[in-house]
Amino acid sequence: MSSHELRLEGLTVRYGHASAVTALDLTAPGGTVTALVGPNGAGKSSALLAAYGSVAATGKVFLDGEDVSRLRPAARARAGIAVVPQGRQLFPKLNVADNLQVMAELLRLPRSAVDTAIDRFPILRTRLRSLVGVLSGGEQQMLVVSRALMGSPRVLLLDEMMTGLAPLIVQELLRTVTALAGEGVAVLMAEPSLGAVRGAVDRGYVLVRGETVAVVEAGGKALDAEYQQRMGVLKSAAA
Amino acid sequence: MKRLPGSFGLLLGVAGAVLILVWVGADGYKQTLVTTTATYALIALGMYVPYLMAGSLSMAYGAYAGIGGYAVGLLSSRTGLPLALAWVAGPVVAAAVAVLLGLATRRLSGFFLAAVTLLFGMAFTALLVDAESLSGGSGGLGSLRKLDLFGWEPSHYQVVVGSLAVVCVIAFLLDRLRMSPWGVIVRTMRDAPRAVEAAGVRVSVMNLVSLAIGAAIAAVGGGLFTYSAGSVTPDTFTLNLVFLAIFMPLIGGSATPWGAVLGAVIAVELTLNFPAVQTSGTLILALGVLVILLVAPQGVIGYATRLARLVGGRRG
Amino acid sequence: GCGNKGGDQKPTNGTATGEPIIIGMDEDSTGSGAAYSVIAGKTIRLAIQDINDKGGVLGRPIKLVVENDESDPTKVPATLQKLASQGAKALFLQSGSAAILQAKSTLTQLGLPAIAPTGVTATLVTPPDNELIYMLANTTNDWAQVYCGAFAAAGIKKIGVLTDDTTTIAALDKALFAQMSCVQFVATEKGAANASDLSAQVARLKNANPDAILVTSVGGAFEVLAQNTLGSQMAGTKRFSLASIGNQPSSWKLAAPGALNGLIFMGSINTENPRTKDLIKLLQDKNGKDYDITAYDAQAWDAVHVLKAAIEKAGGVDDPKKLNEAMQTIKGYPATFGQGNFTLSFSAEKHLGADGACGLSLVEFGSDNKPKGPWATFQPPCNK
Amino acid sequence: MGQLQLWLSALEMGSFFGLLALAYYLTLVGAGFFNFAIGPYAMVGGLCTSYLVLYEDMNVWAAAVLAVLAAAALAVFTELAVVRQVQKRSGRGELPALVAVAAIMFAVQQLAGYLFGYTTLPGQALFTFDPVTVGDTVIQPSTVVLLAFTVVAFAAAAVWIRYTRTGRLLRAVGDSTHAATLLGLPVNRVRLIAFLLSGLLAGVTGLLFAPKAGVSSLSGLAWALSSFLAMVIGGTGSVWAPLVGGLLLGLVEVFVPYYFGGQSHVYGLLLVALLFFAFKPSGLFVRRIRT
Amino acid sequence: MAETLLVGSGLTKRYGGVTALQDVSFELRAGEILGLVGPNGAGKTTLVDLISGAQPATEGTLTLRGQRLAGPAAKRAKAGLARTFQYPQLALELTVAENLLLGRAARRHGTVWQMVAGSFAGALRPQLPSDAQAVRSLALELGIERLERPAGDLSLGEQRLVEVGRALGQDPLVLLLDEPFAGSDASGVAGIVEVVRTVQRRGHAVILVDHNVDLVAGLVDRIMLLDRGRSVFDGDPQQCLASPEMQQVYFGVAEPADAEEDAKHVVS
Ligand SMILES: Nc1ncnc2c1ncn2[C@@H]1O[C@H](COP(=O)(O)OP(=O)(O)OP(=O)(O)O)[C@@H](O)[C@H]1O
Ligand SMILES: Nc1ncnc2c1ncn2[C@@H]1O[C@H](COP(=O)(O)OP(=O)(O)OP(=O)(O)O)[C@@H](O)[C@H]1O
Ligand SMILES: [Mg+2]
Ligand SMILES: [Mg+2]
Repeated sequence: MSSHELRLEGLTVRYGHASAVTALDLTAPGGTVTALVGPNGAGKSSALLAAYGSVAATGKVFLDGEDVSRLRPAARARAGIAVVPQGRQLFPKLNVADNLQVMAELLRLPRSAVDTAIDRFPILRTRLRSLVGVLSGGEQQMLVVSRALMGSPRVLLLDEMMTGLAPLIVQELLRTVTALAGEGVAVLMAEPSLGAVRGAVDRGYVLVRGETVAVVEAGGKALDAEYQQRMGVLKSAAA
Repeated sequence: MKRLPGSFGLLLGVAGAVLILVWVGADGYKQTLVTTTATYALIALGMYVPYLMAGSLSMAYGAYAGIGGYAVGLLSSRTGLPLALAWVAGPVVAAAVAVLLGLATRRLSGFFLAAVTLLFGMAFTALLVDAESLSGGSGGLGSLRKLDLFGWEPSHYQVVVGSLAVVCVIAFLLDRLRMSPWGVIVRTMRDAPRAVEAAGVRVSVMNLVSLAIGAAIAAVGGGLFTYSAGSVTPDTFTLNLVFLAIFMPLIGGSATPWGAVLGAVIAVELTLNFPAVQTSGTLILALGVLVILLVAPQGVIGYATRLARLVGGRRG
Repeated sequence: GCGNKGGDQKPTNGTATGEPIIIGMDEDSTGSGAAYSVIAGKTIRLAIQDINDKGGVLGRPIKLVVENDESDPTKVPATLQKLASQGAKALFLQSGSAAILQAKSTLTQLGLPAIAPTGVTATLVTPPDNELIYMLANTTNDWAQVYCGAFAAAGIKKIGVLTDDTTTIAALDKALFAQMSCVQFVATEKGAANASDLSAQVARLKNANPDAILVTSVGGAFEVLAQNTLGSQMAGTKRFSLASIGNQPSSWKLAAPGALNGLIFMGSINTENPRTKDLIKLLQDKNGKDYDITAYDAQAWDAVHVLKAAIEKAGGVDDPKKLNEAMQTIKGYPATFGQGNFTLSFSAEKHLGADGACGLSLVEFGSDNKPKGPWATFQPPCNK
Repeated sequence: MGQLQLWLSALEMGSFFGLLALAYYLTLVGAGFFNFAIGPYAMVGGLCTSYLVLYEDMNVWAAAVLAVLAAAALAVFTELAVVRQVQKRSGRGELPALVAVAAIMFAVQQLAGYLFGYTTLPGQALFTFDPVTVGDTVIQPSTVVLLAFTVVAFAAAAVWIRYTRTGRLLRAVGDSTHAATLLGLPVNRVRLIAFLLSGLLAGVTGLLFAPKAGVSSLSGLAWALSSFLAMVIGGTGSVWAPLVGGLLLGLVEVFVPYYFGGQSHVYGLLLVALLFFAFKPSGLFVRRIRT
Repeated sequence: MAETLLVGSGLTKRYGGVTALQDVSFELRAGEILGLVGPNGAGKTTLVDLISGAQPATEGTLTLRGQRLAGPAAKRAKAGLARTFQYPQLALELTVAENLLLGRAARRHGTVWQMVAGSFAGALRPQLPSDAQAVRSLALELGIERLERPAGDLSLGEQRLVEVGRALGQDPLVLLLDEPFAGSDASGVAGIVEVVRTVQRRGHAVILVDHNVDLVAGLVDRIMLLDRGRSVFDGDPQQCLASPEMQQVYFGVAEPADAEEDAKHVVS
């Protein structure tokens, strides 16, 4: 069993003049679930997308020690970085099967990969030929997740993966993610509040205004405590 | 400038108008250039609310301008009423026609609307030709009376001054309208119609209102052209003009109605006053549009604002 | 060759000296009227060059200034004003007829006389605002007379009309048909000027069972499409047309093989006319040996010479009013088109030059899709 | 004349509108974009062929290949040098790119007039055989060729879009360019393919249709508008939508003047359009999703 | 007992073969907060759509204060409904302030004559100090900053807050919130909770859809549980949490123990 690793070095993302992420150093070791927490607008999504390559950024991204900063998103995906982007990044006028097929082809996976992905959520199988645009919010989120889990990713970038999913599904997904981490996959989860996923998190970073303010190695509870304390401090400073 | 919204644009607009008037002087050709520009500007301003703010593209502007033109023509040749009334009647009729057409097409949006209104524009021209007893048929209406405002007969130069004033006033008012709560609703309709509907405004009704406003403004332009050219025919306001009106705000900058005005100035300059004798004005304009869109995708005004901000930013 | 290549050179001063007389031309060289405007525009330049080479007008060369309105009526006022601002003392209007109609009131504002060399729309020279504008060719009145004679001679009683939807033709149809009580109109069908298919219109015409078909259009693709469709669907029925098909040789190539065979059009070129012969020779010298002369060429040529005569009568161009009055005193100018004794005259009431119907002749197409010669059955009498 | 002739005309016009509408459809599906320059591409395909044959004495086939390549090159130019650049610079709005394409439409029209002349040129037939006569119905060779091409083009497009990898990518990219870019799909390449194919298709269509009524530099605008109407009638829900829209428009254009008289053809078209869109405001084929 | 505000009875929605909602009835009183929970695809958004008029109901009726509630969404909004969308529907090119203003502006432009008059009024007097004040207080209540930026520049979580603010700006009788807490940080959650309380204080009502059940249960007066389009439980929140239906269709086996304190933490 090999253990993978994602490392970001000096990652900076700018939109025009404003910078969303400033010189972020982060490591997501294989075998653990790393969380990136921070308030809305802290730059979590920007950081994750920069790691995947679909947002322009400076700095370096290492996958298993190898510099992938120059690779395009498609190449990074094939190298083993999978992403659950925030929001409904789907093709609403394509049906469920085609949405998965497009990704399978991007990753050069065989047709059977679509079937395997579908099996993760039985409800999707019943809607295989429905246009994705008519699915409920949660059903769409399931599709985004199963698309990301296609193939065998080495790194999972999960941006608010649990949004809109019912507790039953959340629990199931957390088990899946923990199991994948157990197999050596590096998991990086971005969340604005730890809530339901707290139990699954091993370590994490607190991101505020694009900068890391704390690194916590002692598990989800400790991370949450640190995060809430930081936010409390911030709020009282603002008041 | 904070206290009076839109006053900065007005200031620049009036300054531009004064410069133009100084440049024009007594030259008949330049005066005609200005009235043509004002006509184009008004038609483009007519498109501003429904097209650039609300996002519904109507191609019937030739008809709306035509209604304004025929209002002047008919009032002048068929009645003894004061000619100034035409600028009330034309816009009102044009707005009414726009509402009727809008009602018939109220379930249409975007390019579907464009397709039907395009056909309407063509049918309107045919109607003007056929309804000979009313419209004078294909020869149109000519030999129009001079304006008489309570005994004052404006000279051609005064008409030029007046048309610039009308353009400035309308652009200024539209600019303020854009910023107003009403403008917020209309601009939201373009990207988030569901949100507008959920907030309590019927998008289709609001569209009708904005189409009516646009038609009325275009009719003012048609009336102005007909008055200064002295005649109007079914073919006066062609489809080409509609395309031109679609170009103009983008040339000038679609963020404010003044962009449409500036776009009209540039369009007339490129098609009529460009020194390359004999070449097709349309070609020069089309190439000009491409260059502007590539260099300054937010239009000339957008570009200038960016430059100004850059310079200001360095200083401050 | 094609299009506008070659004809654009500005006329030079030739052998004439002295202060140039500036004449303006509003020529649609790139818009919807370009297909026919440039034919006449080219010959206007030729005629001016010829005059300058022969010593000019009153010893002065003519200088031509040209602007392009692209047949867009909203551009017309500015275009004419621009020509005037360049010093033009008289104008040629060589553009789409909607544009020229729009020009009338601007001419009145400018006070400049103008000739529309190839205009055929009667409304151009009827009030209002007609004091300064002139045309050369026969009007629809004369055409009606000629057609009626032709129909009587061929025993045609019922005709069907196929017409395009331009405003020019709408005006022309109205004027023409009002004078043609000699026949019964059993069907009048209209198609879009840029139509690609006229089979429905032709089917209706066929159902109406006319003795003959009259096609009225501004020419070009519509005319040929009409003739192609009629040729294949109503091959046995006699076909008549206006002048435009004869004036646009480039469109003959559009016709299907033999589709124009037997078509009779209202021609104005008569090779018996010695002046026409001279013009043909000149044109073939300048434009190549197989140049097909058209009425557009002849009318353009005459327009320049009529204006020349007017300038000479007025003794110059400084007073546009005087020039306009001089224009109205031209009488019996022998035309380069029509029959040998056909003349043009103008007066305050007569802004249409043609004297009588013998500026016209009915010409028949042959099986090679080219005009074969005068129609044997009927020719307009020269009732001067 | 038999009714058959009219049906044939409707079919021919419908196929023509349908093919150009398919060209629209390709860029609409692949780039989410109404490319109004489709009409001028078709015009170039027809006019350039005729010009080369008539004035440069070129072989028809060689001329046709050159002309179609020219149309395709124009389409590629539109995407690479104009649409892509303008979209890159103008951020969220799609308006600037649309206006840029309208500018291209006029520029191509004017340049074609300058290069090939302003007169209408006769279309050149690729295959010459005698007209087929069935009863009193005459079928021109150009009609046969156009109809055959329609069948082939639509069948190919349907298979390609539905079942191939690139076809699926095409739909995905046009559906949500944002999601496609985010995932790393080859957005630029797919869009280029869409433009290229639509240029090729338009070029061939223009060339095959030109024999019917000739082609001039101004034909492009008229064709763009008619086929736009066909596209809008069909809707965007299926590859066959453009064909159905085109055929419907063809039927209207032939049978409305036939039954109601040619005098009223503009009013008739407007009336039919108003009625149609009152019942089908988004065309015949729609993919309805909740937004 | 408080006045009955909104009553739905027999609401059913079918899409072709799919039945998204089946014979759902409910009652909402003034000052009441109703939680709407259920597994994914249960029909919660569909119910919100039917109430707000975004979709016509296949069957069933609605009344608001005894008046029949029907017709297009705008008409119902005028009658006092406001909603948010599960996926934010903002005008991305407009500023945050303008997006927040929409709800308030729409209240004054409901009828045709108001629209016509509004256009003249807007041109003559584009900015009202009261509007600016209202937008500022909305932003303050929700903790929204940087009002002059285009909404498209916001992160998704920030956009959701703006969406809630816009709906509140309508000052509705019944506020329908579709998963407002999804993706919100602690201060966003607090802001939204504050919004819900505000509406309640005004004697108006809220329907709250969210998967953060513990948060919902701590906030609402009643919970309705939907499953496959049917209402399977309607009653007290704590009873609901403990009910077998809830265990079965929503939580599965294990209940997340520590999520509960989390919710209490925020609500209190
Ligand atoms: N237009 C439509 N066509 C077909 N099925 C639809 C349509 N709209 C909704 N559905 C289906 O109806 C069901 C209910 O959807 P709804 O959005 O109401 O669920 P929900 O309870 O809001 O779920 P979630 O918690 O995931 O948001 C879903 O299975 C959905 O796929
Ligand atoms: N396209 C964009 N243009 C300009 N600014 C942007 C853009 N996208 C994001 N931003 C800004 O960058 C910052 C970080 O955004 P990001 O989406 O990364 O935040 P986040 O931490 O993921 O927030 P959330 O929890 O709400 O998802 C925010 O201030 C946001 O306003
Ligand atoms: Mg985010
Ligand atoms: Mg939902």
